[in-house]
Amino acid sequence: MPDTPLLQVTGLNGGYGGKPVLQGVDFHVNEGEIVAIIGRNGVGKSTLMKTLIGLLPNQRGTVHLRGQQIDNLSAHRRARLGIGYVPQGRDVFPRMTVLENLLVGQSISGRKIDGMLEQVHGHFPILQERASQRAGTLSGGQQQQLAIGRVLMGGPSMVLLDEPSEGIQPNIVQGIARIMVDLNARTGLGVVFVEQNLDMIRAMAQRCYVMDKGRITASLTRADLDDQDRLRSYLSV
Amino acid sequence: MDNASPLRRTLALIQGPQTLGRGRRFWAGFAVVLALACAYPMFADSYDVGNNVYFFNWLFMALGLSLIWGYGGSLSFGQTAFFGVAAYCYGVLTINLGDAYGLTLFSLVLAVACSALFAAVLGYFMFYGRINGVFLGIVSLSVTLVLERFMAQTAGPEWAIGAARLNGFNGMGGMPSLTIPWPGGPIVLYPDLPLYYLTLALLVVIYLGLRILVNSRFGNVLVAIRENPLRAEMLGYDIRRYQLMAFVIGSALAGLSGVLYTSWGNYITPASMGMTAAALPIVWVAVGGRGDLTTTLVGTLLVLIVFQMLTIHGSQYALVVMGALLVVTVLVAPRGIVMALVEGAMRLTRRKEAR
Amino acid sequence: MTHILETRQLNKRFGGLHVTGNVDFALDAGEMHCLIGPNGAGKSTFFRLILGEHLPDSGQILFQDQDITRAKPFQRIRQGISVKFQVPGIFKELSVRQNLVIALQHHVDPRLLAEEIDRLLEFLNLSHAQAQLAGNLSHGQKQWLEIGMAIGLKPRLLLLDEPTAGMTPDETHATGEMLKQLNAEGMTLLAVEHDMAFVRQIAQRVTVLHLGKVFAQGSIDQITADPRVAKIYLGEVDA
Amino acid sequence: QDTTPIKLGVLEDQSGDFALATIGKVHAIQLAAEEINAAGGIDGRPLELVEYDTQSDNTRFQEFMRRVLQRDKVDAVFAGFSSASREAYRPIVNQFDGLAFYNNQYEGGVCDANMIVTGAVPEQQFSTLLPYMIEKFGPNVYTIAADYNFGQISAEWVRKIVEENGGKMVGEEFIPLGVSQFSQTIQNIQGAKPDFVVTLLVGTAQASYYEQAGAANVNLPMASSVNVGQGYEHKRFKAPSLKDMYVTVNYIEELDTPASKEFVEKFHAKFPNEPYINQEASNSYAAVYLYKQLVERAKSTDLAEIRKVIAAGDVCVEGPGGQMCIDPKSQHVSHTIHLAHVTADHSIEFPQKWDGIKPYWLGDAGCDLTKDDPSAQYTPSNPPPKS
Amino acid sequence: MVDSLNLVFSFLYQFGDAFAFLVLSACGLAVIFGMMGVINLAHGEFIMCGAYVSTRAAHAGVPMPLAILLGAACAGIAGMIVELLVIRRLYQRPLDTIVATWGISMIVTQGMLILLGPSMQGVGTPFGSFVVGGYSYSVYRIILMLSAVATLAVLWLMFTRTRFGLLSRATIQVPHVAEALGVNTNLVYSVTFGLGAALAGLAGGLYAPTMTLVPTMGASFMVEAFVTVVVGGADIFLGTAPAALILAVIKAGLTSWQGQLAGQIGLLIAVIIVIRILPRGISGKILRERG
Ligand SMILES: Nc1ncnc2c1ncn2[C@@H]1O[C@H](COP(=O)(O)OP(=O)(O)OP(=O)(O)O)[C@@H](O)[C@H]1O
Ligand SMILES: Nc1ncnc2c1ncn2[C@@H]1O[C@H](COP(=O)(O)OP(=O)(O)OP(=O)(O)O)[C@@H](O)[C@H]1O
Ligand SMILES: [Mg+2]
Ligand SMILES: [Mg+2]
Repeated sequence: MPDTPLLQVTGLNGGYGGKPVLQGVDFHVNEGEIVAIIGRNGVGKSTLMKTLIGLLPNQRGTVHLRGQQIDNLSAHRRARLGIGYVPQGRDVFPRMTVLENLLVGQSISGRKIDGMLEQVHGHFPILQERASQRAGTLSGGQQQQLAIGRVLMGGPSMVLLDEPSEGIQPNIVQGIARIMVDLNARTGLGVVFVEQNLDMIRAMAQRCYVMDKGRITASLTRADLDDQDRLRSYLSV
Repeated sequence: MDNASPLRRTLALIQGPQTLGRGRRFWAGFAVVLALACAYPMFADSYDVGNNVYFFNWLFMALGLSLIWGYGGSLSFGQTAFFGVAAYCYGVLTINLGDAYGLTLFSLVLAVACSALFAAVLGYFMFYGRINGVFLGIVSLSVTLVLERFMAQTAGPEWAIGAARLNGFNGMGGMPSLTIPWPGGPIVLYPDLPLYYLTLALLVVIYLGLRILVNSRFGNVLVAIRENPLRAEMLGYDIRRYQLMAFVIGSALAGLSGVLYTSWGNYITPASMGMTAAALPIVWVAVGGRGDLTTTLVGTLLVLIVFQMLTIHGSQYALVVMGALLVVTVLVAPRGIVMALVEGAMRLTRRKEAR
Repeated sequence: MTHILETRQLNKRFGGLHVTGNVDFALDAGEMHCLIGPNGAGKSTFFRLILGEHLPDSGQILFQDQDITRAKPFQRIRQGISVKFQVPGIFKELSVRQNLVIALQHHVDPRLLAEEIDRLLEFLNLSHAQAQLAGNLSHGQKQWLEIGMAIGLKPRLLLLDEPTAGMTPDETHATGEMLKQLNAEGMTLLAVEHDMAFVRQIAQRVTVLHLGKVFAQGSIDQITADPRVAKIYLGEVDA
Repeated sequence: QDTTPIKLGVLEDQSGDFALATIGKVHAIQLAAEEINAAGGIDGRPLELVEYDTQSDNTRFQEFMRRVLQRDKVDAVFAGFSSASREAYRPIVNQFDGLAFYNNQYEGGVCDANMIVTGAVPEQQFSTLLPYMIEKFGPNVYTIAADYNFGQISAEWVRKIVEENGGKMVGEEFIPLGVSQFSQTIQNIQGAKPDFVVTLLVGTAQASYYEQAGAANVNLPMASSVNVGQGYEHKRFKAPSLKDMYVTVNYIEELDTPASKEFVEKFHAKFPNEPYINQEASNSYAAVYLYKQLVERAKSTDLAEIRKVIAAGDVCVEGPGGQMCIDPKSQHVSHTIHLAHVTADHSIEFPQKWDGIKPYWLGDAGCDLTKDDPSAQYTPSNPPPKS
Repeated sequence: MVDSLNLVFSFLYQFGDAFAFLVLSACGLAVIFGMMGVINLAHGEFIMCGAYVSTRAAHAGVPMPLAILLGAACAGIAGMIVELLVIRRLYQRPLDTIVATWGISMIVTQGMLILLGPSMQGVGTPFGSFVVGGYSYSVYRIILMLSAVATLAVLWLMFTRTRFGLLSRATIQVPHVAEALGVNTNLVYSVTFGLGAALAGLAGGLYAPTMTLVPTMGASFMVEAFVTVVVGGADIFLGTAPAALILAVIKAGLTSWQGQLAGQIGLLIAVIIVIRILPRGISGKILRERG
């Protein structure tokens, strides 16, 4: 169904209280696509993610998921529609165990999905090994793995990842990229991710948007992505 | 800037990032308010003057709590313990020493020092024992409740220090008011003009002094500890020492309130350290806006005045209205009532200017 | 004094987990050293031990030949260690400028403080945001601010836990250059990083930590060429 | 003729812990004032009440005592329930040389020319109650008392009078204010095997003792100077938890005399929601009439003139519970003391009464306000200095 | 021999009595504080609400156990309303909840006095008494002890074995992430606060037959409740029960040895000492050891 994209964002404005950050963001993600968003520090990437999931109100513009307008829904309702969100800076539930953190992730679908826990453990063995450690005491990279695993637990149909590679060791970064690509291929999982790590972008993204000063300023194709210098130029000052 | 003397530099700290109110307009306003306060007794009867002194008495404790809680981030639920300790010390000292030769003033200093010492001991126990957050609040509350319960049962004649009977729950009375020795006969500071000016002067001095303190390096570290104690320590600050110092200063101010209150009414009871009494300073400071000295000062005064007016005119309904006011204030004025009022006023003037 | 920092048989456990095991580690004065290793290898814990946030179960830590194993954190900072944490530790409710004031007031002459901070803000690219509350910065900006506070202390030894996380490649590169400059001015650097490009850019020596133990040590080329390191850590890229 | 109103300040707790026992006092004062005004006032001057709710808070007493004396310039003040609140305002009354009526049963001992106390004191209540109890139930006495001045001093009186009457203390326990759980106390009492228990409990929390002792089936006779008469526990707790409670009161609502019945009728007609008319309400009511007489005879509201009248020694009124006369030495009041017995179904019978019981102790001990004014509070173990 | 058995029984009874009082007064507060970080100074008023409602119901002929549950339910509903109107807006500012709940407590206490008068007639303690070794004891006190244990057990099951417990803990720790993971955080807050209030109401209902019913009655629970919660620490299950155990031993011991004042002061001093030794309360200690 190429005519109803998975996610359609038009003219989105948003920010914090009186301070506008997003100034009319337009982009879309097609069904079964992995799309990256890149941009320098402070241009509003995280703000965009938070507005998409509904943690920040949008002041103008619309967000449609498979043709359904969702920008008027609360965050948990959007999540129930199958959107998973991994925040920047991990935000695991620090005083709950690793296993409990994963179980909370099931709420996205509101039910337990058989075999999902085993799958997640398969992706991230450390989460099984440390199942009863309190999440707040995990190392930074372990927390990041937990945050990704947690969102997968709910079997989302699309995920928003905010800098998923941050703090993760190189081979696991590759692993995460593989997992996402694999899920995308098997289940049609849609992925929107913000990233600075060029290796990861190249390993995962099918398309890429460049963001600057609260707007989408360029849209790159897969071919553009393979052009290292071109990509770099979008991220430099 | 370079050749500014240390004194000038210290004075410049009277305004800074840690306090609201900067620039000419603020200080002009301050001068006007101060002038009004000085002129006030000319237009008011002696009841109002004395009643205002009574309000002023509490402000020191509120300012102290603002320092400890608002700036330092440690919620002490037991400021009344220091209030009580200083108050009883003052009572015991003056009943035994009498009011001649300025001994009441000496007793004031000694009583405040006692509360500071007590705060230093308790504070050392708490801060160096790494007690923080609500636990700090509850330990300090427990201490004040222990003092209350203990003092409440000292009714018997065996509970006397020198000539001073502690006198249990009924409270200790009969201590002299503050008295200034004067060539033409000592001035007894009854709740009237001289006491009004003395308290006002103390208030101004302490308010300005605290402003300097919180904008100084000490104050910077204090707010840093409030925001992120670990980070503050990792910048090389001995955070426990700073917390302790703020606690001692704030508690000494609570002690000052205690002495002034006792001298004002010639009376102190254990109830002044009870649960209700202990919660009140927190309410004043939170409602006024704990993060700033000026809002604390004005807010506390406002709450005291409004609550008294409500009690006078509201009979049985006073408490209901007070409760409702507290709830509404917290809901509509997250940064304290004074901040809300100031912002509201600014918005109004701006709108007028726009027209 | 050749070693500015030295740990001897440093041990730390959490419950049953041996997080650092008999770590012998020495850092030469004036070098730029990177600490790498898998997630959970114990890198951040090692930092916390050096800083005194955790006390070791056994072993010794020497800084400039002085035993600081039991010293309080603030005392270690005063002796010339400084840190940028993995998770930004800033004063959220204070302005960006105020954050730096607190970091610098300790050792900068009050008369020069304002200038010094202006320079630092410029350097961190945060001049435009100096009046903003630090909590409202973007993630990357917070990292910058934190680095600014750490170097503002003018330490002899600077510990950096993932300084470039969340930065664009260009910014990462700029950070590397900045660190090199600081190093040239005499600061010893110990950084934890997962970004190999950055490690390659700055590190004179690299130590790999694995399961709480020193797993390998050497130049970046030696490390990347080590198949064991590739297996546990690097994967196929960059190997 | 002077028709400016005579102003009476009324500082009573209409909210907070003590409201239960004190709202009735305010109403009683209102009732008396209304009657007096309807009958033409005091020498043609109407009474005007200036009321403040002191919220069971000592500091409010200080604030408002200053207010009524300085701002409202009242001629007399009726103020206070707890002894602490009285002690809180007394320095201020002294400072402004005002006149305050304390219309409350209390631990006794206030020797202060600015105060008139219309409540009963321990010697009046215990010298009557305890001999009766010892004779009727036996000599072994256990006291539980609130752990503060009232309880401790009252317990001291109990000890003294029990020993004077050949009884024996088998136990004494003090309960901090606000305590509401009594399992251990109940066990201690059972262990000591007294013939009766003297309960000097204060505040609503402590009253829970009765329910809990009842539930544990302690089943001992009880004696008190304060419970029932103030907090009408027999009305609030389910029978038979106060069974065989004996209290000496100078008034309670059940008193079966014509004066009492008339008072109850008037009171309930005006305040139909009043749950109970306690001893303190009656004292407050009578106090207004005492004041009326004092002013009429002094022909002035001036304190010095009024005290001259008091010094004459014959100021008496007929209160709802009987005759009350002011003792010039202590400015306390003599009472008719009624022994109230709570039966198994919580009805009250009055097995005995004593007329004209005087507040003798202060005067005997050396307080003489006609001579000098120490403005102090004394106790048997801390008596006035012998001059 | 028999004598010493009697002694043991009497101490156990006193201990159980203190334990029940501590647990029941603290549970509601512990849920609200431990789970939500809200210091609820209106806790006593929810207790009073439970006591009043259950007493009214009992007067109207509702059987006692039902009346008590009704009291708990009403307090719970009142709690949810308070949460909706006030507390919900203050989660980001937990210290302001001190002021707000203090205000609510003033409104409720005085409002009750105005509406229902200064006191309410009690219903009397049911079940009579029994005798062991010359001392007679109230049967109802045993019921209270059993209720305390049952309450702890139910709560434990609820928070560890149900999804609600999981989601509420997640919500309280990082609300925005929980929300983004599909948790209806508003509902969770509301139910959690309601549960805390209902537990307070339950305590009120259970103690109503044994106490004076006045608008300020909640105050006599407050100190014990706070002390227990704080000694227990942030995790209510790991903390509250052991805290209540320790404090009950201290309180019962000191009270029987030196009287009520010693019991009261001892309790407070125990708090100071325990917190000094375990700065994060008992559960903080347990959690740290577990790693
Ligand atoms: N809570 C907040 N309140 C106010 N302003 C904020 C807040 N969080 C972020 N901002 C501001 O909004 C702008 C965009 O921030 P955002 O976090 O979206 O950036 P970003 O593109 O994700 O950057 P980074 O790569 O550093 O994570 C920044 O200028 C930042 O200062
Ligand atoms: N308080 C604690 N209790 C139990 N385990 C802990 C605690 N703190 C850390 N750990 C464990 O110790 C190990 C080392 O953690 P550390 O944070 O030092 O790793 P790291 O090398 O910095 O990893 P990363 O690259 O992911 O940041 C991890 O397995 C972590 O789960
Ligand atoms: Mg971001
Ligand atoms: Mg780490």
